[in-house]
This record gives sequence, structure tokens and C-alpha cells, in this order.
Amino acid sequence: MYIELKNINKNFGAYKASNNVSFALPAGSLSAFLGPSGSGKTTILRIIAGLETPDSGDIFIDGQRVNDIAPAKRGIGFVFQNYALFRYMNVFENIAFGMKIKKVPANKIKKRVEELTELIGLKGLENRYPVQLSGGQKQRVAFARAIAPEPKVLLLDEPFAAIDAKIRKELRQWLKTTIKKLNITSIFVTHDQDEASEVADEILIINKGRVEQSGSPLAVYKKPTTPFVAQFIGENSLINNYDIFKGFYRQEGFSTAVIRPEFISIFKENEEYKNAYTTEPGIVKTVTFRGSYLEVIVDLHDTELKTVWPTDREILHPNEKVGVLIKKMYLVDSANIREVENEALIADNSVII
Amino acid sequence: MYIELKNINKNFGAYKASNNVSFALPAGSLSAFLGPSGSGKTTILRIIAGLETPDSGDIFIDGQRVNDIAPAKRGIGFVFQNYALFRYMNVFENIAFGMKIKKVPANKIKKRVEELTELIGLKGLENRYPVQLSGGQKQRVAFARAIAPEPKVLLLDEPFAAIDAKIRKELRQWLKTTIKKLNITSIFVTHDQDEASEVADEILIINKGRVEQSGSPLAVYKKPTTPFVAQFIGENSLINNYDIFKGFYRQEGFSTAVIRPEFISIFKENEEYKNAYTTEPGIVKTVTFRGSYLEVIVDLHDTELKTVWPTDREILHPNEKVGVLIKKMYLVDSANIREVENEALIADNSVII
Amino acid sequence: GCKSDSESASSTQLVNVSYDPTRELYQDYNELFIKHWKEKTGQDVTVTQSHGGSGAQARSVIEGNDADVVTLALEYDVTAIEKAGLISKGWQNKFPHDSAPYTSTIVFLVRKGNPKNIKDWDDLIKPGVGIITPNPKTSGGARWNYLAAWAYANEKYQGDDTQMKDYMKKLFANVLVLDSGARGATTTFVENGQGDVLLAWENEAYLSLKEHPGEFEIVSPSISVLAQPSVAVVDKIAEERGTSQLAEEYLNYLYSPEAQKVAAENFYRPTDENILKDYADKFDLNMKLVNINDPLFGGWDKVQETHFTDGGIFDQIYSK
Amino acid sequence: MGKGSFTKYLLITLSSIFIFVMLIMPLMVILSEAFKNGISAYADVLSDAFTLHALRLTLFATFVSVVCNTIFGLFAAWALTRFYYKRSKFLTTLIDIPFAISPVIAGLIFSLTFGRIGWAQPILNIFHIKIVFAVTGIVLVTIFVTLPFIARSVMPVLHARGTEEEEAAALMGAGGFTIFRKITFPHIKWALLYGIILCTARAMGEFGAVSVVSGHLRGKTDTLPLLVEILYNDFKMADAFAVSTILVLLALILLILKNVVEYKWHSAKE
Amino acid sequence: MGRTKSNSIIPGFNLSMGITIFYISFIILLPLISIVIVTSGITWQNFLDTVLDSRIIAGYEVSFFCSFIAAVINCFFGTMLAWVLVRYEFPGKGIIDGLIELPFAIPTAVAGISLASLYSPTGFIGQLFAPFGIKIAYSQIGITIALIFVTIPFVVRTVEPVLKNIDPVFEEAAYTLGASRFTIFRRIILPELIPALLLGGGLAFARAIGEYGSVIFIAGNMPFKSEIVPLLIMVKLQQFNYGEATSIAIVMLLFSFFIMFAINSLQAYQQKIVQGGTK
Ligand SMILES: Nc1ncnc2c1ncn2[C@@H]1O[C@H](COP(=O)(O)OP(=O)(O)OP(=O)(O)O)[C@@H](O)[C@H]1O
Ligand SMILES: Nc1ncnc2c1ncn2[C@@H]1O[C@H](COP(=O)(O)OP(=O)(O)OP(=O)(O)O)[C@@H](O)[C@H]1O
Ligand SMILES: [Mg+2]
Ligand SMILES: [Mg+2]
Ligand SMILES: O=S(=O)([O-])[O-]
Repeated sequence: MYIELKNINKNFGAYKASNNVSFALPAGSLSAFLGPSGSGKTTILRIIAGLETPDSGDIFIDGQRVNDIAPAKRGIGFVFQNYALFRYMNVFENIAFGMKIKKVPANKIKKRVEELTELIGLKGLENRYPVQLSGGQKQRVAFARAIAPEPKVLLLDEPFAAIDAKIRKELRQWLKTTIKKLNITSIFVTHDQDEASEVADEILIINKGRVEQSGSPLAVYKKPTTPFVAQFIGENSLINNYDIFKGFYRQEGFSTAVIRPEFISIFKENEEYKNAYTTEPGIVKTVTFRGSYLEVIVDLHDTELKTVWPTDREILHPNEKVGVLIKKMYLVDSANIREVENEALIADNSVII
Repeated sequence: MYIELKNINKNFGAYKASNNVSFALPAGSLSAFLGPSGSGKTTILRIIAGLETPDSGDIFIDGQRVNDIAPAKRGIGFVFQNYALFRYMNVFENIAFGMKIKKVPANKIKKRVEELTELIGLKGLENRYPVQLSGGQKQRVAFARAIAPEPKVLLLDEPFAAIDAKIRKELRQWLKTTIKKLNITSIFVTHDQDEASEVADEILIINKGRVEQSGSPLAVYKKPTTPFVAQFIGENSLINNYDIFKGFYRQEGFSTAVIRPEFISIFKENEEYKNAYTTEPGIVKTVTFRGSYLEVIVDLHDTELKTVWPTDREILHPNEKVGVLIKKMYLVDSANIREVENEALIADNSVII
Repeated sequence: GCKSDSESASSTQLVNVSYDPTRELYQDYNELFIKHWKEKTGQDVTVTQSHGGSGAQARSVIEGNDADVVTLALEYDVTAIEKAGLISKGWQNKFPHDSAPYTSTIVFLVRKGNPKNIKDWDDLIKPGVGIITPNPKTSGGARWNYLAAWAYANEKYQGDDTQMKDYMKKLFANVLVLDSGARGATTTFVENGQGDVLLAWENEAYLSLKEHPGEFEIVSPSISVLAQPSVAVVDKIAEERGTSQLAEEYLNYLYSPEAQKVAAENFYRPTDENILKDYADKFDLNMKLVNINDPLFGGWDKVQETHFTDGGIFDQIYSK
Repeated sequence: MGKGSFTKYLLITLSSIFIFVMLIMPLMVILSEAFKNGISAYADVLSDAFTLHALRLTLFATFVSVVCNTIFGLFAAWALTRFYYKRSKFLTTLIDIPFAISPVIAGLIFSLTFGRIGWAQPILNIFHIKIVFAVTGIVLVTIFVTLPFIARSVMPVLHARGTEEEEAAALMGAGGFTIFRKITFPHIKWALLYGIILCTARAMGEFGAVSVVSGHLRGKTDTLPLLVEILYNDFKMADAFAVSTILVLLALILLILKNVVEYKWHSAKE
Repeated sequence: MGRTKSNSIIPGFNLSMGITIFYISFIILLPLISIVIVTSGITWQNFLDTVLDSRIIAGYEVSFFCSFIAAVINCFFGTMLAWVLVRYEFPGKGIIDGLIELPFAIPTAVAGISLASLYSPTGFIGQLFAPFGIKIAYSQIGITIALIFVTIPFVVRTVEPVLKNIDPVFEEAAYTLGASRFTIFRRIILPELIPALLLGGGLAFARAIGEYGSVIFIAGNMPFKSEIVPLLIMVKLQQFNYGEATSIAIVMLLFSFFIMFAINSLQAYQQKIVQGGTK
């Protein structure tokens, strides 16, 4: 494993910013720390970079324990949340800075900066100062500056937070492909799950200074292992009296159900539908256009459920009567999670078979 | 019409920040100005508020021409992009400020602030100072401050720009329902189309100081009337040699085609599909998990096309061979737009009929 | 707020614009005069003193300082006020002794025991002798220092211009510090220990002795200059304020024996011969003192013209 | 970020040495000279009527200058940062002039303007106004010499902060004074405080300019620095330095006041 | 950034601009006219002869040289003091902080006399250097020291707030790139400080050129060696020669003004790098 943290603890006063954090990431991987604000993501990143010293625990990079190695010697590139571009240096000087410090010969620096401006698509803008760049361009310069001295590890703290929605989406893809091309082990911090899902090979869900779950985005989405993850990931509806729905029964200890939009199927009144027996009648409350699909809130037994509707199917209207089928849900208590299928549906299907 | 602008022009030096802007919005509506950065959205908002004086043109609020009415007398609430909360006043004082200025009796102020903190869900935080609030909380205080003096019109300049992705989504819904509840005619500025689509009843697409198109989000999405709108709205693929696709022919003057993700259907090799004749063989390049669906880039005739794939269908894999069907596209030149259907598809369907 | 002193027709307030360091002299004299005036007219009079560099004080009067009388270090400074139209012509003859009620001269202040054995002007140009004197161009009073040396040179070289200038050159070549004012020079010499000899007014030399008893000695050269601080009524202002009579009496009374004694107590040489003799132990009466109106100098206007104007002899000494 | 205690102590030591040599040693000279003739002589000088008058005049001139310049500084900062105005840059540069002018010349120009030979004299004569060689002149030149301090310290803060908060308040109908008091002032109070401190210190200590327009009338137009000069020229070195210690003391009081205000503001909020 | 005056919603344009213009006109411009009026009383030739006189030129050289050195030294120590005051906690910090304004409060003459007594060859500090033949008081070194004394507050108090506001993240960024503490200061912090240093240094320089009271006691005032321009103006005044005095003053004023202008322009340039365009 390329980066490994073992039992890292870090307290700020009485507050446990890192609580026994351990994980290992393979070489060349691109991972994301995903978690709510204040969960300790930045703290772990800063500990790896050496900007913060852990109270206990070991940090290994490429098998070597780096706790006592000076930050600059750890071979780490760090992209700061607001880029922290040097305001009085132009693009060239910013990117060249780390190499100048290392006393790389001028002609080599020049070549490498050229390479990098090419890579980040800013060729010709070498003489611009940070203020003359757009958010996305700044972000890319910060990236180039971090990788210029050819670090073994790249750490990015909320690399997209300060960028416009539109550009953010483009940048995500760009960053992902570029990092993959450079084959540099990277970790980035985000609290946007779309972003984490889209960019990272592996996500680590951080909550209250602990790593709750890690795995591929789809795996984590499809199989949350802790109540926190089940609730945090996805645009869920949280329901307490989940036993009012057909096919679900109250289970001892589990007080809350988490229902994902795709766990719900909606049928228009005029459509013939497969599982007529398990489908219950609901009423559409709101239909919101969300870019390329419609988000639908349906009322079922006086409970609001969120689901989606494609733009190319016949449109749904508020107050329209529809058939609602809940296929499954997660039941959670304070420490456990259980995935339950709609029992009626199981029965229904088995009937057909 | 409640808010009406007629032929508003505003130049900054030689630059036309507003170019003959006219529109009318009904009472109680919630509208969005959507457009790229620098397109003049803020300028129009500031003109309505009276923070900027137009060079020519008339502004009507509730049928009354307000050009010569002092900004503070227009009955407008303004939420600034960075909130512009009074840093040295706490939440209570911030919200109460406008009423104090109007010499509302202290007990009434107290009651109204209580009402409002209740409304924005910040009860108990009245004594906090802005630095002690999170971005979303600040946003809500700015909102409460603006509506406290019961304005007839509420203007919001990029109300969500400075907020975290996750919280932003919650806030959008909150803002929408709250404004609807208060039934106050509102306009907000954004350059995020998801946001505009989700929150607004009506969007006005602004480009280069002009209103390009207006209408409901879905209407604008489904029927762009200008080339700019066709390209700006949606996650489109832009293609020049659109005549390489089966069923589409080069049309005089139209140099570019805009293809929406939902214009494309993908079929797995093992699926039987309806329009076999019009479907062309493509190869999946990337599959990205994006929250609740998968974004798929397919390669068709060496051209990359973006489309979507639901999480509940059998998963697609990179390099998988698939069938690709382009159902329609928009053709655009510098001033015109034309929607064209796949001719082969029309033929195909008619064959069946 | 703008206060305009509202003087009544015959004010009993008198403003005496004087120079440094006459503060104690006039403090004593004012007491004397107030009593005198009370006896004479029954009126109470208050005198406001003003002290500063002589030239700067003259300027302040020209620029608007409302002085009823001026008591300055140089006739030249008073003449400048005259030229500004505030003092009538012929003021020099209004009071006895060229309107100079007391005089002084330039002496040498040397360190205790006179280690460099400085006796006369000749000793000043010896190599290794460090001289401290204020700059004649910035300090009115210091012009007397310069003129005293010139008087000596004249006597020694019998009016040979080149040799006289040469002497002056050598003298100023030994000057270590050219302070801007008399007091600055004294501090440099006394407090900061610079130089072997300070060229000073006699009264100032005595003040230094008083402040630092036992550390210095006064050496009176064979020849020096008769420094005549001039007094005058600023006619125009005094008339405006209705103080002409009072002002005139104020200056006149300076010549009274009582006032002359006060001057002597403050180390100025009384012009009253009798009183001067009473203080013969204090002032070296054997020095030859050259008057400014002596043909050698020819009065202040000429002195200013030949010596102190820009490019004059003094500047030539320092020209490169 | 590392410890770097070596650098820290090096810098602290160097700074302390600099302060010691450049400020504390001259201060010690002043004190030792002031007390050369003993405590009672020192007390005599300080209780002298003329000294007390000079102290009052100094405090008066300082107070008026600081008040005038504070009012001006705030209005100027408001005018030059809150609005777009073509000649703002020019005006801003004009505000700097008193810093670029020698104090003696500063005094002289007032004398040459309002004095007997000044071009404004005929007008002043009509109204029987006396400006120079009176308290008015002293106050005026003190104002002149210290004019830039407050505007100069407040303007950058206002500039950096932008106008949105003021716009928000104005939009709700707040008047100019309310906006200033409630919205703007809290932001600039620290800069204002430091500007006032510098302005006060300089106003108290100003000698050159005041000297030219004072006339040195004993007990009337002598400020403390002028009195110091006169005593010094009168071969009263110890007295001169004793009077100087009043100014040192005033500076000290200023420092204490500053700390009190700082403490109050800090504990009042946040 | 700014809104035009006619349509700004922020109140008080007329009042505040009126007061500003009146105050500046009355306190600054009105008296300043005199300097021109008085100078216009002498001929052009006379003016040139006065300001180009070799002694005066020597005076300019001394004044500018010493003022420049003093400003540079103060930029160095002023920055160090500001740094120490902002970044470190140590006993006696309050004392240092409180002493910074002292040079403004002490009358310049007192400062001059005290410094002269300290630095004269028999003085407490001067005697340390005298054996090596270094004369501090009564030379240009003395002038420079007096000028350093009177201009300390300018640099410290302009740099201090800027230093306080520098975001530590810039330093961290450079740190992760391997920069040493000194490099971080030189390449990252110093550029941030330069506008303030220019301003503080410029103010110190302008003030130093005009300084009279504190300098003359320690200068020695030897023509062509340690004579400063303000002293030469006093010489002219001593001869009641207002025209020539104001001629020299005008040249000085123009020079100081030029310096300030240059600094303002440089600052504007720096500002442009940081804030961009005409904003
Ligand atoms: N230097 C510090 N001193 C005290 N507390 C700190 C410090 N740095 C961080 N913390 C606290 O530690 C916790 C974790 O902080 P961290 O910055 O790692 O969170 P994060 O997950 O990055 O949050 P965000 O998404 O808001 O950036 C927070 O509660 C924060 O207040
Ligand atoms: N006061 C001003 N002076 C000069 N130009 C201005 C001024 N205000 C705005 N502009 C210019 O007018 C244009 C429109 O500006 P506006 O702020 O309305 O854009 P916007 O659509 O709100 O952009 P953004 O999304 O970046 O906020 C921009 O090019 C801007 O530079
Ligand atoms: Mg963080
Ligand atoms: Mg905008
Ligand atoms: O006070 S003097 O000008 O004569 O030195």
C-alpha cells in the first residue's frame, strides 16, 4: 500500500478531530474523503502533508514511516482549498516556485513549466497574474504548481469548492483524467457526494473524525454499512413509521427507514403495471425539473417520498393520482443497518413464477 | 403584471451591460435570471432595486413607474450575493435593522424577529454574530433581514453561490417553499441551470445584456428558441460533422449540432430493440456514477456523445459494444435554431405502422 | 475661534519681543519697570515676553507678531522691521548709545586650566585647536563672533584683505561644528565636550560658567567687537495699540541705574560708565572693542553686503 | 509550522536592541537631564505658571486638531471611498501634502498667508481677525501638520471592505448618520483609534511649524515644545528637559488610554 | 467598485465631498498658494541661481542621501519590529509597542539634543566608536540617526496592519513546496508587504527631507558636508529673503511630491496585480 495511516489521533483541546483513523490506499489510486463539514477531512489531509502533527499514530508513504520527516521532504503536493496562489507571481513563477526552491536548473524549469501549462491547457497565459485568471484556471495552476516538483502523493483540499457549478463539472473530469494520466497517488477532500462519486476510485466516508466506510462509490452507494452512510449518501427520504407501507413490517430496534429515489417506482394511472398487487395509490405533490430529469415528490399514506421521473416519459402533473411501488428500504438504528425487500413484492413475483 | 421593465438600457463606458431589456413578471411569481458570468444579471437586479440608474427605459412595480422613487421607498428587499450581513450586529439586530429604521415599536420588532427566526429555523441563535454562522445560516439571516420590513418585491443576487453543495440543495427547496408561502414576487440571479430549473417558476436567460428567452424551465429546456439557449442549457454534446450519423443530413448554413443526453438511447447487445434499423454500433468509453444515475460517454463514428444510464438497469462497462440511437438534435448557426428528427427513425416507425 | 486681542485706547499691556537668552534679564527688569510705572502713573502694567532666535523674532514681528517693543541682538534685525514699515526711520538715535542700553562682546570659553593655552585670536588658528562657534548665517548673534575675528585680523594684518581672508579661512578651518544657534554651540562645547574653545557672547559664557561651575574659564582676547543689542519701539503697532508712551518709557528706563545694574547682574555690560566700573571685576575692561559703525565695518548694511550675503566673504571661506 | 525559536529570539533581540538604542537611550538622557538638579527643582519647573499654561495650550491645540481632523478624516474617507468621483485620486494625493512639506515651511506658508504681509491679510483686517501669532494660528498649523493621519488610516479599511453593507442599509431606508454609526463605524474603529493616536502624538510634539506662527508670547502662545526650546536657549537645560518629560508623560497617558479603549472594545463584543 | 456619484444610494455624497473639498482648500490649498505667490516675486533667473547654487545642491545631496538611508534602515527595522509585534508573544512587548509613537510626541529639538549627547565622541555611544575614528554625531551618520529616530512610527504603523492580515495559507503553500523560512519571507511575505513598505518608507522619506529641529543639533552643519536643505532655507530666512527661501522649499516640495506620486503609482501597479484591472 502506498499511503497508510495507522491509528492516527489528533485532538484540538478536548475535541477529537481525528479519532483512531486507519486506512491504506494503493499506489496510483485516486481517493476521496467525503463527509460533512467539520468531520475532520482537512485535518487528516494536513496530517499526511505534515502541516499538522498527530498526537499519536503512524503515517507511512511508500512503506516508509514519515512522521519525523519534514513536510517538504515527504514528496507531497498540496492543492489548497482557495488555491493559495502567490498573488505577486505570475503563472510561470507560481508553477516554477517549488522547482526553484529545489535549485532545478533554469532551462529544466522552463521545459517543465511549458509541459505543465500545456497539460493544464493554459499555454500562452504564463505571464498572467492570479487575479487575471478565472476560478477554473486558478484551480489548474494550483494543480500544476503542486505537481511541478513531481511529488509522489498529491493532496487536494476541496479542489472544486470555489468554482462555478458549470465549470466545476468540466474540471472534475479534467482532473480525473489528468491524475490518471500522471499516475500519481492522490487524495481529495469534498463534501459533495456527486463530486466524490464522479472523480474518485475509492471514497472514504468521514464522520466525527472517524472513517465510517470506504470502497468504490457505487459499492458504498449500493451497500452502506453504517446508519450514517445510509443517510448521508443519496437523496433519501427518511421515514419513521415505515410499517405503514405495504410489504414492510416494523422490526425490533430499527426506528428509521431510509428510502432511495430509485427504490420507488411510479406508474401513471393509464399504464398497465407489473406488480399491481403490491402497488399502492399515491398522489403527486410536486414535480421539479432538475436539469435532465424530473424530481417527483409523491404522497403515500400522508408521507412524502422523493423519486425521479425521466423527461422523455409522459409528464406527471401535481395532484395526479399514481401507483407507487416501494421496492426496498434500509432500516437503521443508532449503530446498525439492515436492507429489507418489499415482502409483498417477493410474494408477488413468486406468484407469477 | 407586477414587475415590468421597458426598454432598459445601461452602459458602463462603451460596454452595454443592459441592452434594451424588457420583460414583465406576474405578482407572486418566482423568477430566475440565468446566464453566464458578466452577462448583466446583477446589473438588471440592481436597476430594479434602484442601486443603479438606467440610462433609459422605465421600471414599473405594481403598475407604478418607480424610476424616480428613492430605492428605500420602492418596497424592495435585496439579498446580496455575499449576504452583506452587518458584521457587528447579531442575528437579531440584523433582522431588526430595517424595522428599526422605520421606527416600528420595539415590541412589534421583537415579535416579527421571533416569527422570522422561527421561519428560517434559527430560533435560539438570535445572539450569534455573522462570523459564528455557517454559510447556509448566513444566507437565511440575509433572507430574513430582507423580508423583515415586508417588501413587495424580493431580489436575490446569487443567493446560493457561496454555500456548500449539500446545503445548497436543501436551501433551494427551503427558499422556494418559503417564498411561495410568503407569496412575495421574487427574482433571483444564478448561473447554475439546475438551480434555476429547480427553484424558479419562470427563467429568463440573459446573455450579453439581453433577455434571450423566457418561460418555464421545462419549456425553455424542451424548446430553446435561440442558438445560445440551445447550447447553454443542458449537458450537451456539440458536434460539427453531424451528417455522419444515420438519419441526419447536412443542412445549409447550420454548422453545429447540439445533442442532449436524453436524445440518445443506448441498447446493450443482448437486448432486443425496437428500432434496430436506425441503431448504430458504438463503444462505451467511460461510465461515471453521478449520485443517482450513471453518465455514459459512448464513441460513435469517433465522436464522443454523452448520455445517461439508470442505476437499476444492468450495468454498462467501458469498452462494451452497444447500440446507439440518436433520436433528434438541434442544428444551430449564429442566429437560428432548428430541431431535426432522425429521418431514419421516422421512416423506421412508419414502416412498422 | 479667532481671538482678536481687543486693546483699549491706552493699553497697559506691553509685548516685548526679544531674543535668546534674555529671558531672565527681562524677567528681572520687568519687575523693576512695573514698579517704576506704578509709582510714576499709578497704572498696573503687564509685560509679555517673547524669546527666540533674533532673526526669527524680527521676522515674526514683520509677519504679524504684535510687538510694542523689540529688543534684539542686532541692529540689522531691527532695521529689517524698519524696512517693513513698522518702525520709523532714525530709531537708532531715539535712545542713547545707538539705542543699545547694554552691550556685550565676544570672548573665548576654554576648558578648565586652558589646556591648549589659548590667550588670543592667534592661538585659534594653530593646528589642532578645535573651535566651536554658531553659524553666522543662521544665527544673528554669531555674526558678532565672525566680526570680532575680522577686527582682530584687520589689526594684525593692517587691513591687508588677502591676509585677513586667509586668517579667517584658517580660523574656520579649525571649526569643528557650526551649530545653527548660540545655544546649540554651547551645548556642543559644554555638554558634548567638542572642541577646545567656544566663541561666545560674554554673557552666555558667564551663563555657562554658572551652570557648570569650575569646569570652564573665560579668556578675554586682546581685541573684540562691541556687540550692541538694539532696542526700538515698534511705532506702528504701539500707535495702533495705544502703547507708544508706555513703550518708550519701557526702553528709556533701561538706561536707569537700577536697570543697568540688572543688566550687569545678568552679565551684560552696562552702558552707564559708572555702573560698568562697579563691575570691573566681572568684565575685562581692557579689551579693545570695535564698534559696528567703525570704518572697518561701516555699519550693518555694509557688513551684511560684504560679509554675509550669499557669495560674500563668509561664503568664500567655505567655497570649494 | 516548525518551531523556529532561534529566528524568533534573534528577531526579538534585534528589535529590542534597536528600540533600546534608538528610543530608550534618548529617553534616559531626557530623564537624567530632567532630574539633574533634583526632584524639587523638577517640581518647581512643572508647577511654574508658564509651564502649566503651555501644557493647557498644548492640550487645547492637540484636542482641537484631533477633533477637527477626525471629523474631516471621516468625511474625507467616506467621500473618497464610498462614491465614484473623477477627482478622487487627485484629492487623495492632496491629503498627503502635509507629510511632504517641511514643518518650518508649513508654518511659513500660514504666516505668509494670514500674517501681516500675507495676501489674505486685507480681508482678515476687515473682520478684525487675527490668525497667526495667536492661538488660532497654532491650532491651524497643528491641524495642517497632522491632517493626513486619520483619513490615511481609515481609507484603506473602507476601500478593502467594499460598499455592500452600506448599500444594504441604505436600501432599507437608513440615513447617512445611522449607516455610519451602526454599519461603518464598527469596521473602522480600530484604524480610527490608531490614526487618532498617531495624530495626537504628532500634534503634541509639533515644534517647527508652530514655532513659526506662535510669536513665542510667554504665557500666551507658548506650547510645551516651544517652552522647551526657550528654556534650553536660556541655558536652562535641566528645566527644558523637565518640561519635555511632561510630553513623555502625555505620550504614556495616551498609551494607557489606547490600551483601555482596546480592552473595552475587545471585551464588548466577540 | 465605486458607484457614480449621481446615482449612488449611499447617502452623504454632497455633504462629505463638500466638507472634504472645503477643508482641503482652506487648510492645504489656500496657504499653499502663498508659496507660489511669494516665489513669483523673484525673477526666473534668480530662482534658477538660487536652487542651482552649488551649496544648495550639496544640501540637497546631503538631505536626500541621509533621508534615503534613514528610510531604508527604517524599512528594515520597521518591518522587523512590526513582525515581532504581530507574530510573537514575549515579555516587554507592550513596552516596545508603546514606545513606537514616542518620536512623534517628543519635541524634535529635545530628540536632537539627546541624540547629539549620546552620539557625540564623548557620549555614551559615540565613545564606543570614537577610538576607531568613526564620528557619528556632527557627520552625515548623525543626521541619518536623527532621521531614523523621527520617522520610526511611519514604517512600523503602516506595515503592522498588513502583516496582521496576511493569510497563513500562502506560507503553508510555500512550505509544502519546500521553501525555507527565509525564502517564504522573501518570496511570499515581502511582496505582500511591499505596498505598505513603499508607503511607510515614502512617508518616512518625505518627512525626513523636511526635518529640521532634530537634525541641526547633531548635524555639525558644515557647509558642503553636513548641511541639510531646511537649514539652508533658514539661512535665507535669516536674511529676510522670502523669495529665495520659498524657491528652495518649492523644489523640495516638488521632489517629495514626486516621490509620493511615484510611490502611489507603484502601489497602484501592485494593486493591479492583486485586484486586477480598474476595480
Ligand atoms: N487549529 C485548530 N484548532 C482548534 N480546532 C480545530 C483546528 N483545526 C480544526 N479544528 C476543528 O476540528 C474539526 C475538524 O476540522 P476540519 O477542518 O478537519 O474539518 P473538515 O472536515 O475539513 O470541515 P470542512 O468541510 O468544513 O472544511 C472542526 O470541528 C474544527 O473546528
Ligand atoms: N460599475 C461598473 N462599471 C463598469 N462596468 C461594470 C460595472 N458594473 C458591472 N460592469 C460590467 O457590466 C457587465 C455586466 O455585469 P454584471 O455584474 O451585471 O454581470 P453578472 O451577470 O451579474 O455577472 P456575474 O455572474 O459574474 O455576477 C460586466 O462586464 C461588468 O464588468
Ligand atoms: Mg476542510
Ligand atoms: Mg453578478
Ligand atoms: O539667537 S540667535 O539667532 O542669535 O542665535
